[in-house]
Amino acid sequence: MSKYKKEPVKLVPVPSPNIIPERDIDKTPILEVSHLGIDFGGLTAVDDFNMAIGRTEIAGLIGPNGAGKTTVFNLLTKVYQPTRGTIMLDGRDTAGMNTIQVNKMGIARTFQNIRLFKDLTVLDNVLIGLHNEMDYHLPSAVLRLPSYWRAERIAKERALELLSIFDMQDMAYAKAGSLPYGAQRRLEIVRALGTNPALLLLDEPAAGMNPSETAELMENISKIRDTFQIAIMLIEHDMNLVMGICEGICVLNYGKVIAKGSPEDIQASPQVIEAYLGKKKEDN
Amino acid sequence: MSLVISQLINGLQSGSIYALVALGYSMVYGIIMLLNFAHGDIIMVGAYVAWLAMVHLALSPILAIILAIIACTLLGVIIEKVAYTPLRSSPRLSLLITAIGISFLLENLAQLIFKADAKRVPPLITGPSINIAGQYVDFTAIITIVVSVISMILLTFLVRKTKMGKAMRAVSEDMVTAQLMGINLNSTISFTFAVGSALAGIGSILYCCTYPQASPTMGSMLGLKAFVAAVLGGIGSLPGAMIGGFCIGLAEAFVSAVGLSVWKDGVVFAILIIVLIFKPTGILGKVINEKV
Amino acid sequence: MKNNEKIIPMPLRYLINIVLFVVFLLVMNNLIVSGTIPKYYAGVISFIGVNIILAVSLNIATGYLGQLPLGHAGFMAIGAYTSALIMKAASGSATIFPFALIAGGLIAALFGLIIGIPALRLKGDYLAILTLGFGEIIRVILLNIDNVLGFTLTNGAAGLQKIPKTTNFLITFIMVGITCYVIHTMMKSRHGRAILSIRENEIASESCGINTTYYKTLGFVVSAFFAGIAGGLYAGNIGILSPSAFNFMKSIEILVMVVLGGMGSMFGSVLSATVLTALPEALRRFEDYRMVVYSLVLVIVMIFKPSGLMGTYDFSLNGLLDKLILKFRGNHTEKGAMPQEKKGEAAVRKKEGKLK
Amino acid sequence: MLKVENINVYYGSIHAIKGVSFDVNKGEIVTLIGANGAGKSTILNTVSGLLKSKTGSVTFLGNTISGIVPHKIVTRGLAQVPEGRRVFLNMTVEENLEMGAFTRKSSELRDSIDDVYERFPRLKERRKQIAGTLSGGEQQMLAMGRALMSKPELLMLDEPSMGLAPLLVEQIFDIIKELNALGTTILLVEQNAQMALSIADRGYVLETGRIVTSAKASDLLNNDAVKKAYLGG
Amino acid sequence: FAACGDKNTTGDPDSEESKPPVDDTASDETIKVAIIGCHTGQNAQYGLGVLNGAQLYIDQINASGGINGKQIKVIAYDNKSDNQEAINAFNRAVDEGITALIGDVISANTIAVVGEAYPLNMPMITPSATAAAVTYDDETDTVYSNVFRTCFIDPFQGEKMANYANEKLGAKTAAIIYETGNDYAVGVKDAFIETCKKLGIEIVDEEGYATGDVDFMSQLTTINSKNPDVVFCPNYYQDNGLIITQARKAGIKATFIGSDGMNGVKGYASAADLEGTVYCSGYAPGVTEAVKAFDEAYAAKFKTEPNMFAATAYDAAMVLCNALQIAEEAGLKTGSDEYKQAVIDAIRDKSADLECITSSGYTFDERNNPVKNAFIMKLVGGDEVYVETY
Ligand SMILES: Nc1ncnc2c1ncn2[C@@H]1O[C@H](COP(=O)(O)OP(=O)(O)OP(=O)(O)O)[C@@H](O)[C@H]1O
Ligand SMILES: Nc1ncnc2c1ncn2[C@@H]1O[C@H](COP(=O)(O)OP(=O)(O)OP(=O)(O)O)[C@@H](O)[C@H]1O
Ligand SMILES: [Mg+2]
Ligand SMILES: [Mg+2]
Repeated sequence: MSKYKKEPVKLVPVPSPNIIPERDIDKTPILEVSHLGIDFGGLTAVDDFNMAIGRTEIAGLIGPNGAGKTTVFNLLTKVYQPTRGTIMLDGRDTAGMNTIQVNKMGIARTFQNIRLFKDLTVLDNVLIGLHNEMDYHLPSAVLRLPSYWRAERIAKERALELLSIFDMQDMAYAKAGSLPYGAQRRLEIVRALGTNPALLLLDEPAAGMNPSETAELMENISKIRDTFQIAIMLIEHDMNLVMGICEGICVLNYGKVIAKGSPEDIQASPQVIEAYLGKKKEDN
Repeated sequence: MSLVISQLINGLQSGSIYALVALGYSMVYGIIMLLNFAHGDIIMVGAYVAWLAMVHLALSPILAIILAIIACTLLGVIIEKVAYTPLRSSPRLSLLITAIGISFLLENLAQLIFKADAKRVPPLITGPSINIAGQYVDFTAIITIVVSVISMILLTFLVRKTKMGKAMRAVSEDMVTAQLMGINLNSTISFTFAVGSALAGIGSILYCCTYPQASPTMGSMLGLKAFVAAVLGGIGSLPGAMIGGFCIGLAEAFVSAVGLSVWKDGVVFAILIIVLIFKPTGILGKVINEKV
Repeated sequence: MKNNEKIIPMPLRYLINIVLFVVFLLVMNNLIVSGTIPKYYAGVISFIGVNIILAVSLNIATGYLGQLPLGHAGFMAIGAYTSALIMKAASGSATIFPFALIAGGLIAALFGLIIGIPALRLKGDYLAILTLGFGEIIRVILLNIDNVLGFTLTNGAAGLQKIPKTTNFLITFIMVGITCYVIHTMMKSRHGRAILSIRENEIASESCGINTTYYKTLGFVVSAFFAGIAGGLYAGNIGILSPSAFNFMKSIEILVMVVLGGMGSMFGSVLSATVLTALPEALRRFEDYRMVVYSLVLVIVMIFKPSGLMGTYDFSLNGLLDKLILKFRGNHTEKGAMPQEKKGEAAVRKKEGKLK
Repeated sequence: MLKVENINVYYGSIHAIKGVSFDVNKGEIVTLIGANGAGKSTILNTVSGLLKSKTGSVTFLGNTISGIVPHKIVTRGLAQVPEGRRVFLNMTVEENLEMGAFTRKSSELRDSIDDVYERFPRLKERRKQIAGTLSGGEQQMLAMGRALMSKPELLMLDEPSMGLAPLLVEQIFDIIKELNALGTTILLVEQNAQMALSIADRGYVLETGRIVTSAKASDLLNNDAVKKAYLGG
Repeated sequence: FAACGDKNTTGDPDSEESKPPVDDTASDETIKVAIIGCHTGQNAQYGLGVLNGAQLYIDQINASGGINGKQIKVIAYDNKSDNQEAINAFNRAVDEGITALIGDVISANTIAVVGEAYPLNMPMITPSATAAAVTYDDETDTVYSNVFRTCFIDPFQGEKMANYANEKLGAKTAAIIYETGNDYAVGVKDAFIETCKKLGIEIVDEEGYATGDVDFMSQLTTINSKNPDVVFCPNYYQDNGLIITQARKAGIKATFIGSDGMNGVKGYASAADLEGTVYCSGYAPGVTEAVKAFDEAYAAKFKTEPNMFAATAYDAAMVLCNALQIAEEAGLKTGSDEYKQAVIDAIRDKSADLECITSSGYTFDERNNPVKNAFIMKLVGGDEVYVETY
């Protein structure tokens, strides 16, 4: 399975990101979803959802509350098994897989309602994200063989490095649950990055952050994309963020896609304005 | 055939006691998610109170019954106030260990005070046997079954329809938010314990009618079985507790009836395990899917 | 936040612990063999050792995995009967004993696997009752299996008698050492963290690519394995096994040790296994009241220290040494990283500390 | 109406609120703004009695309410929409709303529920759904609706717009204004400081447990420091 | 390192924690005897019976001037019916310098203690442990020469009652209900079945129940359907009380027979239900003057009637004190190896002439089991009445 994974990328400071939206065009998309749908009892939460994401694209998923955005994430990560439709990751069908397998193939995510390992330290949280990056077996751990020491050392360095994206190295030994809300959200992102994903799903990463914190987050999201060269898909209600960094946006309403396109297209779409943005946004 | 019917009645009778005790478990579990290990021991105290009242105070059975129920109710509330209230925001297991501690304490105190010998409780409720389908059924059996069914119905009504019931449900879900709704946390929890313990009181009376002995350790086995019944039925669910109690009672009866009495406990637990494997939240337990 | 600084380098830390532990073993063993420590105390210390293994092993499932198993005595029983039968067959040969212990552990682990798999579908109290039921079934089987087999294996209610008494202080505490070491090293590895992550949040754990089913089973199996070992030691210590010794109350007793010590703290388990084994002995002269006192202690500790004696704090001898070295260098770190030392618990701390 | 004087709140050894005083007058909308972890939620929880202050006092409608249990404070007309929604996850939408009116007579229930449904048609669609399976935004609507059920004198809102779609955010703020116009006093905590200040009469700026600035909302909107720190400008 | 030096240098802080104040008054002036048993928990009524019965005799001896002028000091320890505790208690008593042990109570505990006591050659008399394995290891064919008992062994009672049922009750069919987790009940039951086979009594049904059960209706309903002549209940009396009460409800008219565990059943079922029940006992209240005196003294001291274990414990104390007296008179050093051997020899050989409560003197067979008759007791009008010695 790991052959579908990208090699870990060393973090090197990248000079100012010059986004080329077309850069992915000649490559196969990392994610191709077609006719995806799920029903909960009588309720069709997502229906006929189609989408493709480029290998280094930042994509946005927006829509009114209850439109089915989180559900899409849950389907992609197999928290729910789709009722219909296919999900192709890197050209491979994920049908019948579970959360763990999908993660190993390269999808990582954060959660709308934060799910950290609250009683563990920040560092441990990230190390758990790095679980599959380490390869020693239980006996080597118990006997403390060199393979254990080496893997642990590398993992710890890597974890601190990842934390440094958000300047969180200093908090490495704090309990995750004691962090302020915003820091917890950032930690979730770091943990997800630890699994070395090809596609990162962020569910409302800016919720509970004030505008200046949000602006900082935006920068970091772009930075992550640029350094790791991965695709990012995010759900967000903060239009400044979405319009600011997403190259492609998909709008959901009542489980159905009502619009797709560039930020400009979306902002101009009357359907989207009516269902989601409201008129006021126009003068923004 | 008549053998089957009498075994059925045997199972229903012992099952109804389990059910009554399981109802108390479920009540308390429902509100603070605590497996109240002391519940069985409250029954033990009730039995001793009934015995004291009848034998030493020479009271009439009716007075003894009332006294036992009051004593259990008070004891339950006191235990809640003294031992469980300080632990409300603590890990659940700590609460569980406290409950176990209280259970040990009651058992050992009873032993200290009443000595190890079982006490014979004089008949509390007497009446004529009743002929059902050609089979004479003991009066106490009928009473036990009827009382537990009525208790279940009343309790279900209490929880579903009354304001107190609403408060109980809210508290069981989220104590902090419940307070913000204007619900009196302490009185709601105390009330629940009072009801649960009153049930234990009733349970102790019915127990003594059928098995007229009071001993310090009588509560632990009964409590354990009732706890199993509550889980089998889906813990927190009142009709579930009822069904679980009857299931255990009937299972025990029929396991013995087919000549496997030696294996009785093993078979009962095996049934429980099999049920749980296929229905992981018990017979009537709700499957709560966490929204991600 | 600075308490992560480690002054003594890693492999050396293990060496220091191992050396000190060996010294401790030899000194204590000498004291016991020479009779400086009377037989009664030696006996109690051995039982403390068995209970430490039980508590520490249950702590994997309870403290680390976050489950509530109520059938630990069942695994202990399996280990005890297995190694007792082997020892009886080998008529007490001391060289066989380690193998008998391991065999007991393995069979118990096998049962851990069998129970673990259905148990994984269940949550919280449903799991508790399942393990309880399982423990009781084991007991009933031990009680009645001879009737089915047609020959004497477990000897029913009377139990296995005249089991060679091969256990002594040294073997018991070597096993204590190994158990604590293995569990400690397992927990301080990616595997251990995976187990912890399940306790914390299973869904998030899966989203990190952790095979939760595997790790839950692993937790159960390791827990059962060491319970089996403890059972074997118990059998060799006591010489007689009857099914009633492994009833539900025994499981509860072990659970109490874990929670009282502080869930997730190995040191806590060690400490409370020691205290709770010694307490009824210390209270012997109060005959009538001792069980009342014992239960009162339980309730009071829980009320005033709900997270257990130690919370999740784990003692580390090297951590202590680190601090001292820092102090020597006049390099005062912030206070409060380490809870204050208390007298009287020194012995336990020593045993445990050496494993860190 | 509400007067908070010199409160100090601790989480164990963490000194979260350091001598905060403020007041809310009848009919006002007052907002508390501040960064993550500044202590906004802590203040609201102290006012509603969930947390205890070491010093100082809280007076509501002329009576001291510090030290009183939360449910009694609610009965006096002070409602709180807690942070993070905290709806009753295993109850249906409608049962949640009923809980909101716990202190009121059941005869008035129906009208209020219909009123909430009118404001949030989504909730009506989902009235029999278990709240735990609602989407994040739907839960937020429910939490708001539930608070409306109690018809309080003073309503404290902790980040009511979190996780809501832009349209709904506006709607929520409209509702707040409307409630205020109908006589409910509002104490509002928001990350969306821009919006909060635009509807508020006065605002307090909180930094690490201390109030650093207090002024008319319109002044704060134009305050450069505030702009830079909280308005993303 | 000063701060932690004290912790690292001490060799054995462990035992400091639990070490009791050492009793330095140990001298030649007292003879220490341990009484160990389950004084709390499920089986406490037996343990307490033993404790009280033995204490009663020792108090009497002490009051009359002790043994050779030396007072006997009782060290009483509880074991909660737990093997581990039993061993701890015994070892502790040994460390405190006992010269002999009365106990343990439950067979399993006793076997555990024998494992410790046999290597020490500690004289030991159990008034209540009935398992054959207490004094004899059949695997190695070893008799534990230091261990004696004043009660019956399990097989003896099973055989007795089968014979009695056959001979005196004319039983052709029998049913059994027994506690599966109780080795005593199982032991007696097995012997009963074996003897029944020899005698041609058909066992029509064999039902088990678990420790702590109170509902036996299902088993009894099955038994009733087989219509046996006698129902054998080799259980403890409280359970038997419930069983007999429920059996009558289930319609069983047969005679109930039991072993010595039935002793005391009279308080636990109605006279009508119990009527005719017979059991064998090691003790029959009031059969002789000595027994009457014992009954009265016991009742006066402990405010309850003695049970059988109190009686056998009284005997055990008497046998032991007699042996101690002999060892003392031989001038041996209290507690020395020779002393212990002398006590053991005296118990074995010099107990025949004692005037005991449950037997006129004790002689022991080659496996150290007492050679004594069983009293057949019958429930008549709600009382346990002595019928005959069988
Ligand atoms: N497990 C479930 N059972 C029943 N209904 C569900 C379940 N999960 C989601 N739903 C429903 O599906 C719809 C979509 O929910 P989802 O969480 O995907 O919304 P969303 O777009 O993420 O909204 P928000 O922006 O408010 O978070 C909602 O109406 C929700 O009530
Ligand atoms: N239960 C708790 N235990 C310990 N510290 C806490 C707890 N709750 C909050 N804190 C700390 O108290 C401080 C104030 O927290 P509070 O939740 O009141 O901030 P806030 O302003 O509401 O932040 P946010 O915008 O994230 O909601 C923070 O530093 C936080 O870390
Ligand atoms: Mg969502
Ligand atoms: Mg807040």
